[in-house]
Amino acid sequence: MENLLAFIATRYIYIMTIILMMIGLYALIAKKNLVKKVIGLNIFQTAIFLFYISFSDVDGGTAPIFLPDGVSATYVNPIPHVLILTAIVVGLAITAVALAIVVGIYEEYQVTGEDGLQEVMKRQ
Amino acid sequence: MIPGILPLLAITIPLAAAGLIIATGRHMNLRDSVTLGAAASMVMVVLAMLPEILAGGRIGITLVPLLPGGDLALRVDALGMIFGLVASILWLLNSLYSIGYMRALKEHDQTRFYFCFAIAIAAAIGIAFSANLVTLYVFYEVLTLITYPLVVHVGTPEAMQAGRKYLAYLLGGGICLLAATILTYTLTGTTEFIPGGFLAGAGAAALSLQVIFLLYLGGFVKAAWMPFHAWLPAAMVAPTPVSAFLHAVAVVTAGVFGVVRVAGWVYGVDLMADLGLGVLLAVIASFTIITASLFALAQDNLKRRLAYSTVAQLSYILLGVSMLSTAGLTGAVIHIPFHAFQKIALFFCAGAVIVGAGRENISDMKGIGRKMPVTAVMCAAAAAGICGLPPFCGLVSKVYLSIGAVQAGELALLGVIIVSAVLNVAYFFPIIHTMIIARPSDDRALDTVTEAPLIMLVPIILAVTASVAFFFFPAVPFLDLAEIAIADMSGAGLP
Amino acid sequence: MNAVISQLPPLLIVVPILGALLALLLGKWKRSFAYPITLAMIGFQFAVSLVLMESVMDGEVIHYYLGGWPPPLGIELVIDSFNSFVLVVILALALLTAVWAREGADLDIVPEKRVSFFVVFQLLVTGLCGMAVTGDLFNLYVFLEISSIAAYTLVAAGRNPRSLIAGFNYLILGSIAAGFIVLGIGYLYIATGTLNMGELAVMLPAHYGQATVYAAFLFMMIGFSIKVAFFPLHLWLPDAYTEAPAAVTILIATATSKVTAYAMLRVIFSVFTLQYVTESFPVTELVLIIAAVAIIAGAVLAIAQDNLKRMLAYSSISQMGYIMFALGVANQAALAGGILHIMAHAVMKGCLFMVAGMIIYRTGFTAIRQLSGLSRRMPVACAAFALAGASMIGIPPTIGFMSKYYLVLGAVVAGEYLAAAVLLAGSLLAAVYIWKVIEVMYFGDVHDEDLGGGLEAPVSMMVPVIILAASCLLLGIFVELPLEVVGPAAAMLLGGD
Amino acid sequence: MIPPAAIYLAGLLAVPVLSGAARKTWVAGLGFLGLVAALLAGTGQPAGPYVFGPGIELVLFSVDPSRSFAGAVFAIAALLAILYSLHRDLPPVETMGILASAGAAMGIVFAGDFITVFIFWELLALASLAIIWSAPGSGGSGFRYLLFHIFGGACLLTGSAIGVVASGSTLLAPIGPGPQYLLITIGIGVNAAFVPLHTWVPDAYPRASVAGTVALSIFTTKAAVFLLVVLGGWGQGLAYMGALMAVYGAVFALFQDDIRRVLSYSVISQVGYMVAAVGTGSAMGTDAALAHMTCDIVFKALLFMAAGAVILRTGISRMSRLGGLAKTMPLTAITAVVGGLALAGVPGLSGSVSKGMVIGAATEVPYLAPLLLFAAVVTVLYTSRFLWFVFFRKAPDNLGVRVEREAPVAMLAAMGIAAGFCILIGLFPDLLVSHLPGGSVAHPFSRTHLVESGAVLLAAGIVLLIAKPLRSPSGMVCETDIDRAYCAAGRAVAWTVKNPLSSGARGIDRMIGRIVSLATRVSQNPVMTIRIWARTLALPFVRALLDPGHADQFESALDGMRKRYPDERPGIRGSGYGLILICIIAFLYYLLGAYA
Repeated sequence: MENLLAFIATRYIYIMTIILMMIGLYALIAKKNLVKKVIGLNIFQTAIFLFYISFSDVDGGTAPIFLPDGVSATYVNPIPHVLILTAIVVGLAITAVALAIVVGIYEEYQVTGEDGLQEVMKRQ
Repeated sequence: MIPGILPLLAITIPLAAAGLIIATGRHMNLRDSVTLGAAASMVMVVLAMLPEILAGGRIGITLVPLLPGGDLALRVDALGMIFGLVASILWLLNSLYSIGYMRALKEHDQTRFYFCFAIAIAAAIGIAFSANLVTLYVFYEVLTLITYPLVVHVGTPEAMQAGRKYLAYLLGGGICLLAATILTYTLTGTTEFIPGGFLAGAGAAALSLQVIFLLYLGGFVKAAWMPFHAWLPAAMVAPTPVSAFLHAVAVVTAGVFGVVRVAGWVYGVDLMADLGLGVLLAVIASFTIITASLFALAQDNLKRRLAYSTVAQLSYILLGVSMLSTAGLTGAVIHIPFHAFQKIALFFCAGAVIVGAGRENISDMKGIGRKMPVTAVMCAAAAAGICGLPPFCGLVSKVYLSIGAVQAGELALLGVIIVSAVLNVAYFFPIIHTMIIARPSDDRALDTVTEAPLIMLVPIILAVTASVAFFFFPAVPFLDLAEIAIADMSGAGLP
Repeated sequence: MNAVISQLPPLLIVVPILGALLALLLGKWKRSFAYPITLAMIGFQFAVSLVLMESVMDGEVIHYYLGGWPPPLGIELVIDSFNSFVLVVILALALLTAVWAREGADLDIVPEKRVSFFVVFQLLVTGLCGMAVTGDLFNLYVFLEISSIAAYTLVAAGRNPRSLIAGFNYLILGSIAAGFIVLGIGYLYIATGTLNMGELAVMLPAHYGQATVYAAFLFMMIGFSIKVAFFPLHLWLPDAYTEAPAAVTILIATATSKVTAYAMLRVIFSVFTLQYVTESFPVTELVLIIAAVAIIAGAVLAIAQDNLKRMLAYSSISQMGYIMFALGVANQAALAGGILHIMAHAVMKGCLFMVAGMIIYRTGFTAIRQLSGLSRRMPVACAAFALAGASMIGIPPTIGFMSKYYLVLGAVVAGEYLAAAVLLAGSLLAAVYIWKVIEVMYFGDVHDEDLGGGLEAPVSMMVPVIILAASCLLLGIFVELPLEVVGPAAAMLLGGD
Repeated sequence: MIPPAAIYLAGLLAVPVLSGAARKTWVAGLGFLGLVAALLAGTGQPAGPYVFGPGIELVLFSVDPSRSFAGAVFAIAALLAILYSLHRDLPPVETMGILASAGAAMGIVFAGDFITVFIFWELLALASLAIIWSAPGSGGSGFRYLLFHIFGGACLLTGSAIGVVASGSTLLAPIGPGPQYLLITIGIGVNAAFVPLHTWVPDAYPRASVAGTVALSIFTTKAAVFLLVVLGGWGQGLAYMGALMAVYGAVFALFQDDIRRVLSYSVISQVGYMVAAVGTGSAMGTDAALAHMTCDIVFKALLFMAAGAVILRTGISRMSRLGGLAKTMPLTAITAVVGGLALAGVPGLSGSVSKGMVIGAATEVPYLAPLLLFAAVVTVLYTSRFLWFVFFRKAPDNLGVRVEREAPVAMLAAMGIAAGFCILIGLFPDLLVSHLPGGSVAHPFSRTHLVESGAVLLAAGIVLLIAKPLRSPSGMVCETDIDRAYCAAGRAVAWTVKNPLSSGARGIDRMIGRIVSLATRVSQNPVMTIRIWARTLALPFVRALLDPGHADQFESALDGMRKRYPDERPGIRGSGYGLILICIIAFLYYLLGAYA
């Protein structure tokens, strides 16, 4: 039992990220409003970013900034940060496209909700 | 000139003809003369190979490497020669006939018709001359597909239904054939046809070999063995030349040809015997012969009745193969051409009746022999030939099959032969009586009936004449070829 | 190998991106500039890919370190027989699609959007090239997203409002998939501390059996399965293919799906080696079963459709099952068949979608039953459809038959007789749904005469169709040529040499 | 020298192109040529084997005394038949049929091997069919005739196949025991009208044209008998079969009203004598068989000719309606009487000679002779009935048909010649007996024989006096025979094929079609289908449990779904609930895997 507790204690950040991810997923799939879906998408991605950042962390590590010689310190792993910078850009682009599409749908059908959409298409 | 060019030529001629037919589609006469010319020249080419083959030689050529275990390769041997001769000669007759038929009935899309016809013949020749299973399969599928437009030519819903059935059965068969081919390849590392078979060396389990043979049988569903025959009577909606093509020239012939090929060149007679496949084949064939003949009794539509008769007659060939004895195999092999010539004559007659009298049901044909004597008499002759009566070549194969059954020690098969002989007569001679002897229902009935045009009668007469000639001189060339083929597939040691 | 060729890989990506910007700018100034530049760029990429393939044909591999940074820090581009082959295939398809789109795009792209359409089109192609050439997992993810975003945009770009909804669906699921993939990449990084495929392949065996690696594998499998629309994760595909603009459908149905499939195979076999997927974490059996189900289910669903493009979309699901099938069997013959099928399916499905697009372009017909008697009006197009369809069914000697032959051969060699039977049955079902169309086209009687005859599409659309249809046949007859590349590629994936 | 068969078969090819007098002369010429060839055949050299194909050699023409004897007999009979047929223009088919059957019979006679026999056997059947079908209204009986003989032919073929393989040669030889014995016996038996394979005789002969019947009566059965003779080595079973036929035929002949049916049964009966003789197995028996075959061919042909003449002139074929023709057709009557007495075996006519030989040979087999003698008595009875009712009794004026003319010349000539033969052979047996291969002799005028025949005739007379019904034409008529059973069987087969079999096949087809269409419909939108089905199942419960308002709502929703099916519109919803599941599974897997 305490075994499990220890496990959770050590890995809680991962578990948190996963749970956050699941929340995002839930929003993505179960929410009817398209904008909420997009928000869910962003939550989902943020969870992943957090995940990367968290595992790149090193106990007592400082920011990976070049120090004058003589001073030495342990850095956190810089590569994930770099990756996540890229990923954020990607996420941004996706969100942009998604919102654009939502706007398009709204202009077309005057609705942003899924049920409304169904109604409109039934009427067509 | 390298001899290998000849089989290649035999395939390319109809292909080129197909192209020309499309090109000249606008001008009817030009187009049809292209067909005729191609057919004639193809017969020439095939005949040019005959002496070499009769001398016991083989003509081979490899076109392109295609797949592991099977290049696209052609090899002409005695068996292939028989099929090749049948296909090419009957294509000539059939082209003559169909020109008469299609024009008389003013059929639509004639260009498409002749185009598909030419390609189908190329495929048939390819099957006849294929040197390995893969090549056989390739041409087999091509034949299946390219025949479809012919089957559904009429375009009525009924025709489409029949076409779907046709495809369902034949493509399914193709799948089985492919599976069998691949299994054979994985077992032996080759698919090359070797006289006397090559599976025996594979050292595979008997059961697996039997299963593979079942797959082959499924593959050769073109042979219309029961209960997988339904596509053949259904395809009767097609124009008569097509029926003739299906039943005599290429399609079903290709099916039984494949069975003989596999039995003799893949399995080998001894292996067949060891695996008890002969018995299996015999059971299937006997069942088909009897049942199909009974079905034929029930048909009133002439072409349908002929179709069922084809189903039965094809199983004669399977029966001969199943005997695995010299005479039996001889009977099987020569029954391929003999049946083809007689059955094509019968279908031509059916078509002539449709053209001349516009009737398809036997019950409506009372006494039309009075108005179309040639057709009626030729029909009677061909029917008698299929029944194995003198002086027609059907008798020859019947004799060989009986002797073969005895050689194989399967006296039960003699019973099948007896029963089917009676049934043949039972479903053919009523037709003859109706056409020639019976009085028309009323004296006005025959006013609209006229003899079919000459261009249709000529092929009929030629086919019947051929069947008589083969009775008097069976050896030229088919029986001789058959002898070589049997020697090939058996090596020795047949009963 | 000479210096020029070794410098080519980055050009494959950099130059077109610059070209895209150029096209955008010039296009703003004068609309008609965009298309030629796009065409030129894709042509350039195609040429480069040909050179690359020629140079790696003999089994050697080109490595290129971006900015001279070696892994693990730097990003590596790798060209070997496998991805050079994939490059050639997708770029050829992209080029033909671009040619087709010159007029085909007008079908459902409003003129104002024409410039941006072609720019995004080119970015999509470039992203695919990047996916193909990169040797770095995260870089793979980035290029995947580039191409995906382009694809979402294009799908939603059509006149048809429904394309918006389809695009949105595609986006949602695609992003989820991307999320999973990048998550999996993260786990791999946790486990090994590198992102370079080559190094991963070397370092992973030490960590086999770790839950982290399992998780990584699972997440990436799921992610890629969504991306390639592997049954039952295909739900975005039918709508996307059906509602997207014709040209886009062609591109994503041929190039995108194929490159994604390539990436999947690459990750599974080059990162998690064959040994992993068969022994320490056996999934091939599962994949094989799902693939079999996919083949049948996709085909059956395709049979039931009445909308031509939708039918083809479902058929794509079935055909994707063939490629996964190769993954499931995982032996030389099957993988060769699978890779061959990547090409085969690209060629024939491209041809079919092009014809479908041409039909809409000329007649506006989308339902199969409307096509009756069309062969009299569009003989060439229908003939091409018939030929490509025959290849789809697997009629010899078309390319479709060849790939199927190898797949079945592989299955039989592996002793998976049932799976082989399913594959063959699938081709029979393919015959059914293809034949439904051919039957109507050729033997139905002509409706609404007012359309008149002679509806043959313009040359610029006809040429690619004819090329593809012809290659269906020629590639089949001279199948030796692709096999020279495919054979070694399969061997390499299996870690043979 | 030319094989006679060749002459007939080649000659008939010219028949269709000729017509009228030209055809008649041509046919008559063929008859003479055939006779000449047959007479010369004995001197000719047997033709070498003709290799038909691998493993099959045909001996088309082999010569020995019995063959040349039979050949001559058949040639003469053929000539008579042709002569008789000249009385009018027969349809070409019938003429060709007559020539063909003559040729086929000749072929069988001179054939040296089984395959050749089989070929001509089938040809004979075909030719006879042509003859029968040339007469109007003969379709059914001709068809049955053919079925019988094809069956026989097939049996003959298969039987000889067994023999051929067993012996290694196709040459004609006695049949060893085993299945081939049965098969070949059936094969020949059909043509030889073994009981119960005989029904085609009374079925077909009366239906053919008058000229055709004569030809039929000559060739088919007698050729079979000759084949029996040539093969030989049959054993006594055959003898008793012969006796059975003799008695059976004779008795049935007694109960017929149609004159040609009488003669048809008489054919069976007389062939029975020959079969019995062959069955004795002795050289004497063989000779007797050949001799009786000769005589029977002649007088049976003669009787059929007479019957034909009567039918031709009166158009009536029933004894009950005929009578007194002796006045109007004296010559016919005389010849008929000669033939009849010959058939009855009155000493001084051909019948007594050969019948005597048969009975003489029959003494070797127990109980055979008595049976044959009994048959002889019955023979006398039906013969006298026939002659009396047709020619001599006072015509039944109520329905009598008066004819004023004698039979045509051609008929009379044929009948005259035939009658001449009967008398000549009867008076000078050696004309016939000296040519017999076995070299046996006949003593027609020996006391024993005379007593024998006297006893037979006396017995017959007594029976006539006792049995009154025999004296009235329609006294006891029984025209049903085993063939009723055969026809019933045939009809049963036809019915089975037409109804259960075909409809069964159609049913299977329809079922497959339904399954396919259902599958297609379902797969148009599987999810929705399932939902619809589920809701349909739930409907009754909903009605039962929920309040009406909800129930109607539910139902209307269901109808809406049904109407919209299949719903192809893209929706945002529904994209992958399965997805969540998979992710959660993956997550749990990771969690547990890490924890473990």
